[in-house]
Amino acid sequence: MTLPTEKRTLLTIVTEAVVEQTLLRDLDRLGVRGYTVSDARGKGSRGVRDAAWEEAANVRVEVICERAQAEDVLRHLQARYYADYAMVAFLAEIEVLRPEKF
Amino acid sequence: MTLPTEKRTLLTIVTEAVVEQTLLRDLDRLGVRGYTVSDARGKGSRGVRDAAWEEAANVRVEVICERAQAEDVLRHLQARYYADYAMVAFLAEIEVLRPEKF
Amino acid sequence: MTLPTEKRTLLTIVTEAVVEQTLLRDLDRLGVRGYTVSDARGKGSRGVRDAAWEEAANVRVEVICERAQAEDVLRHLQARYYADYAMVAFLAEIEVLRPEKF
Amino acid sequence: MIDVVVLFFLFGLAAGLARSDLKLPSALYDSLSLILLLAIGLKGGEGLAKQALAPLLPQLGAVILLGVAQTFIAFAILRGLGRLGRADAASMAAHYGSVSVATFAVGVNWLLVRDIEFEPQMAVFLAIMEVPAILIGIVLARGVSRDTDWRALGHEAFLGKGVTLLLGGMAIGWIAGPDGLAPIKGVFFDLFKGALALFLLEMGLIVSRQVGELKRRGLFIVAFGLGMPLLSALLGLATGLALGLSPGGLTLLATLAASASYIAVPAAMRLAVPEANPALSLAAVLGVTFPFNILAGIPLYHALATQFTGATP
Amino acid sequence: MIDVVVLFFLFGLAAGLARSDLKLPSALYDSLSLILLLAIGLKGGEGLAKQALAPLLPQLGAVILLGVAQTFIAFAILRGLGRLGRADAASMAAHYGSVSVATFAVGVNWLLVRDIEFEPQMAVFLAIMEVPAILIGIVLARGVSRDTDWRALGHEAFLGKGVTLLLGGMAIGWIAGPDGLAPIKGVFFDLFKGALALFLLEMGLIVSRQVGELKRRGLFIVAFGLGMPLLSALLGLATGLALGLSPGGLTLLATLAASASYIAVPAAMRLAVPEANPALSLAAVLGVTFPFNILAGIPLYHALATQFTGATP
Amino acid sequence: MIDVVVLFFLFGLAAGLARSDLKLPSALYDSLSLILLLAIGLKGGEGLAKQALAPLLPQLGAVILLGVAQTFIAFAILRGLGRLGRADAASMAAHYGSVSVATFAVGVNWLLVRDIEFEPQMAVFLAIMEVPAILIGIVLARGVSRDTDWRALGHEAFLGKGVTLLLGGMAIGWIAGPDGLAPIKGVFFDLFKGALALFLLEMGLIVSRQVGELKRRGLFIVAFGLGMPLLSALLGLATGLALGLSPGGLTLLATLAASASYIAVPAAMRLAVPEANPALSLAAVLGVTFPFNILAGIPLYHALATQFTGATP
Ligand SMILES: Nc1ncnc2c1ncn2[C@@H]1O[C@H](COP(=O)(O)O)[C@@H](O)[C@H]1O
Ligand SMILES: Nc1ncnc2c1ncn2[C@@H]1O[C@H](COP(=O)(O)O)[C@@H](O)[C@H]1O
Ligand SMILES: Nc1ncnc2c1ncn2[C@@H]1O[C@H](COP(=O)(O)O)[C@@H](O)[C@H]1O
Ligand code: NA
Ligand code: NA
Ligand code: NA
Repeated sequence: MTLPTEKRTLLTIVTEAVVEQTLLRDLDRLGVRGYTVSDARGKGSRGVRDAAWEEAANVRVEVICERAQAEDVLRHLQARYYADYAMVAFLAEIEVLRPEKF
Repeated sequence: MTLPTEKRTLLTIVTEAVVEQTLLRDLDRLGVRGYTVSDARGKGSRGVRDAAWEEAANVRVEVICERAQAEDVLRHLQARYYADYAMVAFLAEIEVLRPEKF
Repeated sequence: MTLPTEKRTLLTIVTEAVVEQTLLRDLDRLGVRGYTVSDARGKGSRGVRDAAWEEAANVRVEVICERAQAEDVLRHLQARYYADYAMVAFLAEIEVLRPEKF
Repeated sequence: MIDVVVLFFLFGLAAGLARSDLKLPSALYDSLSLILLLAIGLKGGEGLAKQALAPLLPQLGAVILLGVAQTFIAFAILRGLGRLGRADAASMAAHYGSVSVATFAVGVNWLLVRDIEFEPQMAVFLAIMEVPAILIGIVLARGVSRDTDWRALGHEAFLGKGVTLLLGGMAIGWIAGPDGLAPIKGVFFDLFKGALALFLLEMGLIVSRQVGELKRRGLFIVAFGLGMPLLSALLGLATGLALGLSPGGLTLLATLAASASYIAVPAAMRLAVPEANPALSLAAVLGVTFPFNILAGIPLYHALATQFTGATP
Repeated sequence: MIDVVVLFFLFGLAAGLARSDLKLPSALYDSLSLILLLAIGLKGGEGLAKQALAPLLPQLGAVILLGVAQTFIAFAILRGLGRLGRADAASMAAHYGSVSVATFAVGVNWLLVRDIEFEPQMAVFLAIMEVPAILIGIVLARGVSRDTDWRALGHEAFLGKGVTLLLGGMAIGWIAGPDGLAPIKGVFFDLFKGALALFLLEMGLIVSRQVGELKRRGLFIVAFGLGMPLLSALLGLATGLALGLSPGGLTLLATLAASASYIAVPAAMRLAVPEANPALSLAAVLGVTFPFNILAGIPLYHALATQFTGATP
Repeated sequence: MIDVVVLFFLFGLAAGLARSDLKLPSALYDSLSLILLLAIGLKGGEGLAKQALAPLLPQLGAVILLGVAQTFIAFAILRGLGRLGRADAASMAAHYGSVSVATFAVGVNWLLVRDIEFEPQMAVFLAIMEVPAILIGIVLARGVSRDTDWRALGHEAFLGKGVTLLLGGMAIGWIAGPDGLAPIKGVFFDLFKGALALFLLEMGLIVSRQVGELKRRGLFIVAFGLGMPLLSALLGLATGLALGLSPGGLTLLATLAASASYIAVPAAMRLAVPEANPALSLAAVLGVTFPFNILAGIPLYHALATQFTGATP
């Protein structure tokens, strides 16, 4: 028997550790019901961020939600963060059980 | 020339660090051939888990396998963990080389 | 209004921490414009790698790029690393804003 | 006069309540707890080397019974007066039947600062008393069910980090003796109090996070969190008097009995009794009992100990 | 003779420039900075306990004004001579109007090694001077706009890690006094200089990473990074003379004024003035001003301080 | 009597074999190894400051030759008797031709505890002997091929963490001298033995993980892991006698020769000779040679050293 999964969207954000708290507050305000955060380092258009110290550290934030909400958040990121912060964000289609949770 | 990739399923589990060992043993028992674990923190229906101490830390476990096996594991997680533990799990379609490995 | 997202490919590589620098240099050489790295542990055909010490630690590298470039990188990994290193790599389809960035 | 290490706890508590960004790197916290456990073990082992071990055996039996009795009493109170469900009551009872290394360390520091002697076997008691309450708690929650993975539990209980470090430290201290330990005094003895101060700073931060849960849970948790350690301390004092301990030893046994676990037991209960709410036990243990013990309990237990033994404080 | 802790800085710098793999675990760096901040606070609080606090109030007003003045002057120079944009100039001015704990610690070490006394309130000045420049910098960048989340900023400023640890350490030192602190001397005082040495090793590595940015930015950054601390040190000496500080105290106040923040201010500016380029300020602060202060500035400020007070060095 | 630091190793080993949950935070392990390397370097540099450096040059040549000779001998044995493939033999030979800082530190501690003097240049030998075996190992595996990225290897070899810290510590010790180092004695000298004890606790845990691999590999690995250090120690003693070292210096040179690398060489071989199986070398180095050296080797090498020099032990 196949599982009764439902489609949701996974939004992944990689950005500067220094904005973690601000970003998570924004997510709360946008109605997101959960997120997962881990530490990361990396390289992009704003150069190498090797996490050698706080200033140069990244975080990786994941949010599972409905497509529409993911697009809302992405729109907000674009308006509020893209110009001034090292940031990358992308969407992927995933499947979950318990659709009421996300 | 395009690469001869094959489809597999990526199962991602975010849960309490305290069950890491138990969960990994379960994965072994269910026949999974590999997994990747990293440390995480987050927020969900069971509140903020900010990894400030062991009790409040999450782990993020990834398993690449065939769809059927991923569903087996997910079914097991639902039966054994969903009610009592902070946990989120989701499936994504991915492509790999070396299909015999997963 | 739906967002004007574009398709890209996410290449995820899990491998031994000891090759991190070499691998990142290879990525640069292959023209990749960014990557994200985080620490990981895991298990696979080369046994348990529990990150108890440097020798046994993994890293998890993510690259967002066009499909063709992702395949190039994957081909290079296959030729240069698959035989001798603990390594797993897979592709996923994702969506981004700012396609010019990746 | 309040000990300086306790001031660090209060500072952490205040910083946490004021929502300061302050936090210790988790590797520092883990390193400090490792050093404190080893130091307690080394000190105990060094002392044990000077005396016969056989007379200890009945003492070990007595403190195991003490822990078991506390667990049953706590369970009865939580079911009867507290009207908690079976799982929650069993889990919380296990927390109170077991012991807290941090509380013990503050007690040791309190005695050291005042030059009060105590028996070396107190470190053995600490290691021994961690485990029985866990097993009783599981049986209370489940009965002696087939399902329970006793092997995993035994492993968790006897080979957990805390017990391993205490026993290993004791073995090393016992083998090496005072002369053998001299070269490593710098790290394990001279820095003990400073390490404890930093450790308690983080404890203050951790405790401050329990306040929300405490508010939600109302009075019973507070009453239990204050009453249970007092009751346990009396049981501990009675046991210690029966064993003929010195006033310092009595104080520490009362402190051990009064203390409640917030590391080993929560982890074990999370695995063995997952339906119990971990936030409930931690709010009582960390939000009420731990602060009470280190701020008011230890001096009180010592006062009682000196009174009971007729010693002049 | 160059202090051994400064040799550790030079070693880190050399290793970084040679692209060695060397790096400190970040938990070690964080632990060291936590211990240094607490140690500075404890020492200051211990000293304050011996004197009346009321006469300090006007001194606090004076050093706040000092920080504010530096911020405005730096902003004017950066806008006028440096032709920086409003946001970049405001952000960089805030870095220079604020203070650096690492520089202060090297100054304290310099005086300790030479047995030169200084006033205990220097630790208070350090805590107090961190914040005002941040607020001025934001106003300079934005005006007093509605948008600014002042609550978040106030939180960041007054409850940031550094200020919390300094104030907490001071409170503990003040309450416990010399006798109360004695048991924890091992960790906080005896290890201070060794901890500072390791900390500066990592600072050397961090500074070495600024070289690329420095090369890109040309001469103005270097000139500003050298000139501004000299100007600020003179302002600091003038303020200190007006307050009647000892030569040691003068040296530290000049060092504080000359120092520029590389932890609290960058983080605050990143949030409040995101369009400012953080690499620019860090290149000046870390690539020029910090090395200058610890290598040449502190001895120079002390020489000036002894000359101005007519003391024999 | 067994040294207390070695008891910590045995404790870690026992805990690991019993599958205890015990583990050190990796930041603590990294911090300890950093402090040990710096301490060894500082001590060596302090000593070197008191003597002329020119006479050292031929000694450096001699110990480089010693390392090279060991690598060739090990390779021949592993190919001939052990029937290992070229890559595996070359990689393992490089491990044994190089040195282990942890083993050296235990040797230093052994001598310190017994008040036995040794030459300060031993720290230089440690730094120098790490590298040549790596280069020889690569050439043995590959020939002098075009493919090898010698720049990356040179970087790895000469600017690796271990060598950087040893050389940096030596430079600082040399410049600062005993008086300059006095302020940081607290961290680097007084805590040396305690830090080594904690470090060896983790080493015990790491070694315990080699047991499975050891069982799989059978007798040859065990025989080589015991025989090679004995042979190397004799070569080291011969070299040391030719250089006219004191009994303490002889003991340390024999220990260095007998020791096998488990940090720098595995990392370098993983990159330069990836087809070699790293588990094989680590099982021999960590599972056999390291424990043998610290438990039995060092006292044995010292006994031989005193006999050869005719000194009374
Ligand atoms: N193409 C990419 N693939 C994966 N991660 C990226 C990529 N580009 C940037 N990143 C990550 O996003 C962070 C900020 O990127 P940027 O704003 O381009 O500097 C980097 O530090 C990386 O961690
Ligand atoms: N919507 C979500 N998106 C991403 N991660 C989530 C989400 N909800 C929960 N999580 C993660 O899963 C953990 C457990 O979730 P929960 O069981 O809802 O408390 C949280 O601590 C988060 O790390
Ligand atoms: N099936 C899998 N799913 C997820 N991660 C895997 C899987 N197999 C291997 N890995 C990861 O890739 C690393 C190297 O794998 P291997 O080369 O198979 O030893 C492991 O240590 C794991 O972290
Ligand atoms: Na108890
Ligand atoms: Na300043
Ligand atoms: Na060797």
